[in-house]
Amino acid sequence: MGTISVRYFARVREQLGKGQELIDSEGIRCVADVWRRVSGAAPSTKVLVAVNQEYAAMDHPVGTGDEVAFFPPVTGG
Amino acid sequence: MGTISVRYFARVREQLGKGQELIDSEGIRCVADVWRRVSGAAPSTKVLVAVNQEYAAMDHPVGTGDEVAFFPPVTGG
Amino acid sequence: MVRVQPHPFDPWMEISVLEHHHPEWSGKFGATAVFVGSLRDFNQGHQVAEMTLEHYAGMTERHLEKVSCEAMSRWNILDPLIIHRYGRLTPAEPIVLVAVWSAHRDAAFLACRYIIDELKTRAPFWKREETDAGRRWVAPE
Amino acid sequence: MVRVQPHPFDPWMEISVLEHHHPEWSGKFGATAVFVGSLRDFNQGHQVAEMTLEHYAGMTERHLEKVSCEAMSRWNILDPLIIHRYGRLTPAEPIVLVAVWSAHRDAAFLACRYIIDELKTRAPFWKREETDAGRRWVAPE
Repeated sequence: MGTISVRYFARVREQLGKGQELIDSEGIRCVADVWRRVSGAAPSTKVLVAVNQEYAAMDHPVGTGDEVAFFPPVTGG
Repeated sequence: MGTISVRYFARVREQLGKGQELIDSEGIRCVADVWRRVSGAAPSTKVLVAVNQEYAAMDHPVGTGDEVAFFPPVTGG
Repeated sequence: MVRVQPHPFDPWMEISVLEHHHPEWSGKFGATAVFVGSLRDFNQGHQVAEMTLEHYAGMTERHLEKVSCEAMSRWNILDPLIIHRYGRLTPAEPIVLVAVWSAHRDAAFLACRYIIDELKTRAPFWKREETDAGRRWVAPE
Repeated sequence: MVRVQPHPFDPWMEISVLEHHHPEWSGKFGATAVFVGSLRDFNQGHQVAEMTLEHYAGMTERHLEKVSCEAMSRWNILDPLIIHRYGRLTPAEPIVLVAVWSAHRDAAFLACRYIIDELKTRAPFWKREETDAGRRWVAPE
């Protein structure tokens, strides 16, 4: 049994009340599964996703050892 | 009787062999008259003109006290 | 060269230093295009007292390196300089610097604009302002 | 501010000095776009040893002031800085600097590009190069 590292930034971090956590990879196939597990909500188009620090879609496959991040639209520069 | 100040720059200056001169304004109505007088040639579209330091056309009126300049396309910056 | 850092920087000094560290560039470029983004003291109707830039450490650098490589593959330019702050900033402080050196001005302008636009729409930074109306996340453009 | 001068200048120092001389600008601009044109040591197939920039003193300043005013009337920008050399230059030396400060990056980029393009096509300067193939007037773009 392995784990997936999950990270949250900005408003998503504030809304979920956590910055990062490790979750059990059991039953996780894709990003949407991770999001349902950590937020208890359906996938939202307002939440952006990165898998292993690259932008990804909600249907991107995820497994043990991966790093998944959820965050709002960016506002740098 | 008055004079017109005429100035030449870059390749035009080299071709005419002079940098500036004063000419008699007698018989001068427009820039083309000045050009014929100083160059002995017909007006050329390759020669740009300024009257009193503003771009002007060959038919721009010219009289006593004006400053007329002839020069090739610019290459600054 | 890409740098993401919490401490303030002087963009003009950074450019000077970089040019001095690249004597082999001397005489090889004819155009330098630079963009500096800095913190205004007024935004979207409110006085801004300070700003905190949150970022995704690691992904930020990867993303900026990628944008830099993309720009170098699209235009004939030297290695761009990209510096971006994170953490707490006060008004008037530079947030981001993009500097591009090229033989010709068109490539320099286009690459500089490309990099800052890509950075603004894709690099994982988030601005939170302290204003006279309280704390707020800055809305995307 | 417009300056046309025979002596060399450091564009990054000039920008720093100007910003320090305008404390009232502090926090008021969020975007600075800069273009620097400098002398390459190679042009149109030949090594360039030096360049002489001839100009029409008086008309040059008038023209650059006019372009500066036009840019300020078209975009919401602060007073741009334009510096241009004339006389003898050696490779790697800056020829021209255009710096534009604005609340937003679009205005800064567009005004900066407008000014350098207008300058290149209309300001009365003429470049003469000394190359390994002799002296020549630079052809317009």
